[in-house]
Amino acid sequence: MESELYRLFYPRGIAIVGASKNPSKIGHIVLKNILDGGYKGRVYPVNPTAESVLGLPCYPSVSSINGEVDVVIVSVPADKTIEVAEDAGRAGAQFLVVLSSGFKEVGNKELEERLVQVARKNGMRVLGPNIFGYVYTPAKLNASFGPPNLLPGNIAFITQSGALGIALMGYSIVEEIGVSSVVSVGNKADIDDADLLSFFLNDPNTQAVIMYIEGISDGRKFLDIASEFSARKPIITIKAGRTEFGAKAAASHTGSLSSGPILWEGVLRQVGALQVKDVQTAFDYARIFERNIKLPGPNVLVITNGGGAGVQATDTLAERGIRLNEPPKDYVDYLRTFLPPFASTRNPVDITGGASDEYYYLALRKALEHEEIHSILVLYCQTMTTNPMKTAEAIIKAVQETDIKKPVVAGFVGGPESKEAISYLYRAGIPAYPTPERAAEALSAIYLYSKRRSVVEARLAYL
Amino acid sequence: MESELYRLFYPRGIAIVGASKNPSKIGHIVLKNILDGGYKGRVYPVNPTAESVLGLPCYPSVSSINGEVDVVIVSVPADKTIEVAEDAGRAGAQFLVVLSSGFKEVGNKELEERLVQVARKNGMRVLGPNIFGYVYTPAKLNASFGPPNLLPGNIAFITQSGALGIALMGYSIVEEIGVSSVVSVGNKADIDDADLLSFFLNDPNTQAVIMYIEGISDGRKFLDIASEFSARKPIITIKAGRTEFGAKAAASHTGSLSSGPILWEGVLRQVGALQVKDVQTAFDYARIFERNIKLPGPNVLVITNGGGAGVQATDTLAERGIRLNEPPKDYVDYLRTFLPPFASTRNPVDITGGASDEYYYLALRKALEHEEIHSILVLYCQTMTTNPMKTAEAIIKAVQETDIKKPVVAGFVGGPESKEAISYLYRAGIPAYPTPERAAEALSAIYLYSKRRSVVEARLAYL
Amino acid sequence: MATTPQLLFEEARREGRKKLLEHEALMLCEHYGLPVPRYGVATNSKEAVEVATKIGFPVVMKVISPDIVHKSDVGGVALDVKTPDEAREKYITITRSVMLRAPNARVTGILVEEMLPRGLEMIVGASRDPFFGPIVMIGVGGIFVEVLKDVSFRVAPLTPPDAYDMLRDLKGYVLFGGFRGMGPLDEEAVVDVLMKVSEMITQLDEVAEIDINPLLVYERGRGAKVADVRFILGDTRGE
Amino acid sequence: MATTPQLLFEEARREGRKKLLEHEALMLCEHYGLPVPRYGVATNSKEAVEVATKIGFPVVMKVISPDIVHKSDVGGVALDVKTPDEAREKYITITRSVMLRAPNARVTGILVEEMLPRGLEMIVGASRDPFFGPIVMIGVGGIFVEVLKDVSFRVAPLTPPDAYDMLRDLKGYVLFGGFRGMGPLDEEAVVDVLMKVSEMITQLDEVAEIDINPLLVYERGRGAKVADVRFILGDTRGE
Ligand SMILES: CC(C)(COP(=O)(O)OP(=O)(O)OC[C@H]1O[C@@H](n2cnc3c(N)ncnc32)[C@H](O)[C@@H]1OP(=O)(O)O)[C@@H](O)C(=O)NCCC(=O)NCCS
Ligand SMILES: CC(C)(COP(=O)(O)OP(=O)(O)OC[C@H]1O[C@@H](n2cnc3c(N)ncnc32)[C@H](O)[C@@H]1OP(=O)(O)O)[C@@H](O)C(=O)NCCC(=O)NCCS
Ligand SMILES: [Ca+2]
Ligand SMILES: [Ca+2]
Repeated sequence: MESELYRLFYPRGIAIVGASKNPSKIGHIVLKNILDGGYKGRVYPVNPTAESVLGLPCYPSVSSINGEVDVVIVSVPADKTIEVAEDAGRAGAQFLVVLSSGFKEVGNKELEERLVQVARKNGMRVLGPNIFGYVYTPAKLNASFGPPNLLPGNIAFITQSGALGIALMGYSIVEEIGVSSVVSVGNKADIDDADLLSFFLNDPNTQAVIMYIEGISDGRKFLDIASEFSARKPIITIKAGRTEFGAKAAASHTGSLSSGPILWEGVLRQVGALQVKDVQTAFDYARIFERNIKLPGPNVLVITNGGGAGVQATDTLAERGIRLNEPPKDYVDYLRTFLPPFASTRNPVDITGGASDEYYYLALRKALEHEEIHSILVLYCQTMTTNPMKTAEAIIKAVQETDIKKPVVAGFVGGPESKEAISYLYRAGIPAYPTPERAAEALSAIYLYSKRRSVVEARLAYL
Repeated sequence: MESELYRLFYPRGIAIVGASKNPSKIGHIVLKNILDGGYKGRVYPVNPTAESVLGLPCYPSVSSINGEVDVVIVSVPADKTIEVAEDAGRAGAQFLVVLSSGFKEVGNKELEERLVQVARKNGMRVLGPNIFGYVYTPAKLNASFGPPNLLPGNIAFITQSGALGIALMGYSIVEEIGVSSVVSVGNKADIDDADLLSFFLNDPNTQAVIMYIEGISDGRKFLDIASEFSARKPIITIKAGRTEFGAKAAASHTGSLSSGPILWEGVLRQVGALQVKDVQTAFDYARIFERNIKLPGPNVLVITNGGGAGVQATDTLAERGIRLNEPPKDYVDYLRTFLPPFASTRNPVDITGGASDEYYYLALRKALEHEEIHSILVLYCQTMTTNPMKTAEAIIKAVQETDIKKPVVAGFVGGPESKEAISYLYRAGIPAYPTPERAAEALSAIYLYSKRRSVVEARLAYL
Repeated sequence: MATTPQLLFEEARREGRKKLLEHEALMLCEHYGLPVPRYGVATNSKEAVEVATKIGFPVVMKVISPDIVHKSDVGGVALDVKTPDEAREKYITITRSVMLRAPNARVTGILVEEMLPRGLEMIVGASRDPFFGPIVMIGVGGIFVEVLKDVSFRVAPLTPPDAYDMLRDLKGYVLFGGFRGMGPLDEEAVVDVLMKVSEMITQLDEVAEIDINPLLVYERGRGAKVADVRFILGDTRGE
Repeated sequence: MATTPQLLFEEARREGRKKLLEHEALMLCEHYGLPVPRYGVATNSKEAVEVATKIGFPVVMKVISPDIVHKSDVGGVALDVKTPDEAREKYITITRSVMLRAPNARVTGILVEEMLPRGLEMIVGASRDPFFGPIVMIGVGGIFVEVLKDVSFRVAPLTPPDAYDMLRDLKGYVLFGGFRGMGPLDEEAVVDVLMKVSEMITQLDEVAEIDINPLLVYERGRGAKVADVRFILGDTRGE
């Protein structure tokens, strides 16, 4: 069954009201992003004062367009948005994406309510106002004034923060996180987080969602829909204002209150979301869930070529409630057939600093095939006698040959070559990180989600 | 007064015993690093089976060298190191840097004790054994088999872990952390952490030290010397085994026990060191201390162009005991002369997403000049209408023009251009980070060090 | 129970009270199946003896008054009352003390309750959040809540998985494994209380806040007891 | 004091004991200026009355024996002894009970101590680490230490800044601001105890371990008291 928001993400035609020849105006930038992004539907600039913009014929109004217009991007000053809404309604549009500021966030509640009223009366939903737009890579649609060239992938990002949200679009490019969607929700006058979660729940292109939340108005709705979502896919949440002080700052910023930080912690646990404190961790977690992994059994194996990296990972896992058991005896016997005598076959398995890539391949492959080993953390410390790319290849080979869906997470510590190897691993579907602790923490996120999901599943069974 | 280790870091001549024509042998790699690094003293390969190595005439023994040899790098198998030590002693060398493995870490305690005995008898100190060497950039000396091309700077890194330590040399290049020195201490049979801290304490080229410690044998000595050190410069410590589980893994790795994790926490506090849990935080902290900053008064001001980034920083600071006060009234009045009306002049100061670089310059400059503002966190979210490099320039301009030594820390969130701006800021002497939370945490490290230092100073006043 | 919740609320409204009286609070808890101490109300010293005897000694006696917040401050509490004679004496003592130190307080009577054995003290509460509606809270009493702020919330109505989960969130949950001579504690009893508090805050619109402090928790199999409970009323219908 | 620390250790060695007796432990603490309860040793019921009267009621009475680990288990403790008659009775009761339930235990006498008022319970200890030498530990007693593992260490000899600092490390330090009817607590008294324990573990080579549990801490200005203390001996010289 089609989601109510289907045509927002798969519009047949888009109108950009306030599209301007002036390249510094938002209406221009958004139009350019839509065109450069490769969107294949119809695009209609709307600006009574212009004949054409960016090579496309310009219309004086939405209703003067001859063709299906599902989404109307609105980039005119706030006071003009009402008339645009009415016009769009007459044209039969389904969605108003209102970029304009100057509504409830500056105290103008009435204007905002009127906008939604007009939209609803005309059978339209409103995204925003006070947003930077949205992106949906499966439709090659970048209807935002953020950066172009987002990496296509499986992570959706819903953000209540404008400036931070736009900046994180760029951050996702640097971090090579593939996104399915970015949605700026702004004042959430109509379409809210829960509506979007409903869409992404059934979106085969989305594996996980990152949310930056300052507050929500319909708590009940969020509770129900977010619980359903977590029972299938992970929600990674940054709650703005996780301390009383941040909460005050957030209230000051949004102009509205939110429930207290500790209640929010409870709510996020109740819906099975993973609450994180910072953007780096949010993206580190997202990377783990990009592939549709099986939730693993409890036995984690750490393979390292350096004892220090192994200890760091052990500590990080222990702090998150994950204890390493001795590896299975037959696995140890196997390792002894090729590892040097002073290598350690405890857990972490230390294949030693001089280890050839072959050792990584053999140790990892056997671990993947072994029933009692459920997830594997592979750590590599770059030395002068080994080549990170070759080590990465050995790891990829083991994973691809066995074709087993156990989680494998890599930590590659070193110089520019290690950095390259991390990208390489990532593109081959293996989440990789530049420090042993970030790799360990990311792996632990799988177990955290596992736990949260089972509580939520049990919860939903009762309802 | 010259440190006992002076000639280790400023040798007039270095001999490399086991220097080999074979490019995959450690003896060759170390010689090459020494030559490529630009070291200006005399370099003597020692290998009875070779005439010359890497263009230098090769000697059959150290004692056959006609010239001052202060440091002897030893890269021969463990059982041969004793005779090398005796020969080096006859030659009047001061330091043996023994790279070889095969000593106490594999159970061969007697060989290790013998090595130190022979060295001491001949008036030599031993670094190692079982190490990757050491680096001292002010002397352009890279006597290690780690990567070449470390960035020169003010941070010294002492590591008990070999593989992780070598990998972190590469990591420091990627993170653009300038190092004064890297020292691999390995088995610490003779020269230990405290000896090195003594040297770095009085080394004008070193501002802060990062230590990776698994265990130490002379706790008392460490306590005294580390306390003295922290009273002047920060020690950033990663204690391997901060949980019982990691401690067990570390013991297994080093082959020796260490005191329990909670005792170690107490010891590190007692000596005024900053204990961190992971390598990223260690290097983030180091970056903060690279410049000789004045320890600031308590009033932190946050300047941001995005409310969300400000909230994240506020939360992160609050969690570390740092509360943001309202900015001083006259400062607020000043801001109001140029900021748009809907900008926030609370703390964080939100100059808004459309903010021109001029706003950053003016706001920061005034904050630097204001007596009641003691440290500043500047946050920038990359938008399509602003240019991170230009924003960075505005920040640098404010800092350079006022020439005031208050801590200024930047958080630049965004794409590749923001990344570039971070490097640019860093090279201009302003620590900068890719997320608001890392920037906030780094700033908080200054205050943490401040607190620890005053306790240690009070402590030392009693002794 | 003798009266329905509605009647209790109406009476409170008539009398201009924003909270239920102590015995009414216990009645309401009983109505919802919460484990309360055996109790009775005495309006004279003879009744005090009868009620106490019926309950079984030792008992605790507390003055019932909407106007007295801190009963101990006005001598309105007697603990560890061990005999019928003591019960009679204490009735008189309490009544006199309260008359003296809180002369304007309306006194309904004296609540006589069984004196509960020691257990782990927990705090269980409920209130209404403007965004999430009815919410339930739990914390380990005393220092954990007061000083460590160790509390955990969920939105009502709770399911049993929610109730177990919110208990496990607590730092103080480690105590449920046993401590200081007490063996493992009765988690199920606590979960049951949470479920019933959830039911109450969900169904009773007139109630703005529920405050059980303390809930005494005993070893596994020995349940828990609501040692003290308050209901704050507010007109929440239609909000 | 009557005997020097050395004499105490020698006697323990002669008797093959690895720990000081209860009154010896108090003596040693007194010697170092630690705040101990008023105490005395009684070897017959008459003495018990005399000592108790001299100390002032109520008192606590505990059997002194190197062979009894858990005194309560063998009826070797009497709390809240309020009168001379009770003191005489309890002396006899304790002696009999111990003879019955621990017939092979060597009994030196009965320790009579003033019964201390309630305060915040802390644990202060010292031991010897193979790498750092003598170390001092502190924690908030009861649940904080047992369950939350909230302890903090420093290496002896301590300076006063160290002592203050290690106290502030504790999660439980928030309690020093006051809680549950108690106002702000006496930090200085705790720091003083830490300094003296540090002195002891530094100077007394024969002592392997010191264990004060609990140290009772009172409100600011009212000090602290060593309610119970053990000294474990070991031959540490030359290590
Ligand atoms: C929406 C906003 C960008 C408009 O600003 P602007 O582009 O400077 O406004 P203009 O008045 O120039 O209008 C834009 C264009 O629309 C045209 N226009 C005006 N009314 C119009 C209408 N009813 N229909 C179509 N076009 C219209 C204008 O003529 C102009 O085009 P031109 O440049 O060719 O003349 C601005 O009001 C705003 O809200 N900015 C903040 C946006 C923001 O930060 N959002 C939150 C991000 S997280
Ligand atoms: C030290 C170590 C690298 C030596 O290994 P190696 O180089 O394979 O050993 P070799 O026997 O080949 O000796 C090296 C060279 O020294 C020469 N040599 C041997 N004895 C010599 C002596 N007494 N004096 C001078 N040269 C000598 C050898 O002839 C050889 O030179 P060649 O290649 O020209 O023939 C090795 O034993 C070792 O310990 N490796 C681990 C190092 C490590 O990991 N350290 C910790 C890092 S954290
Ligand atoms: Ca190592
Ligand atoms: Ca914002």
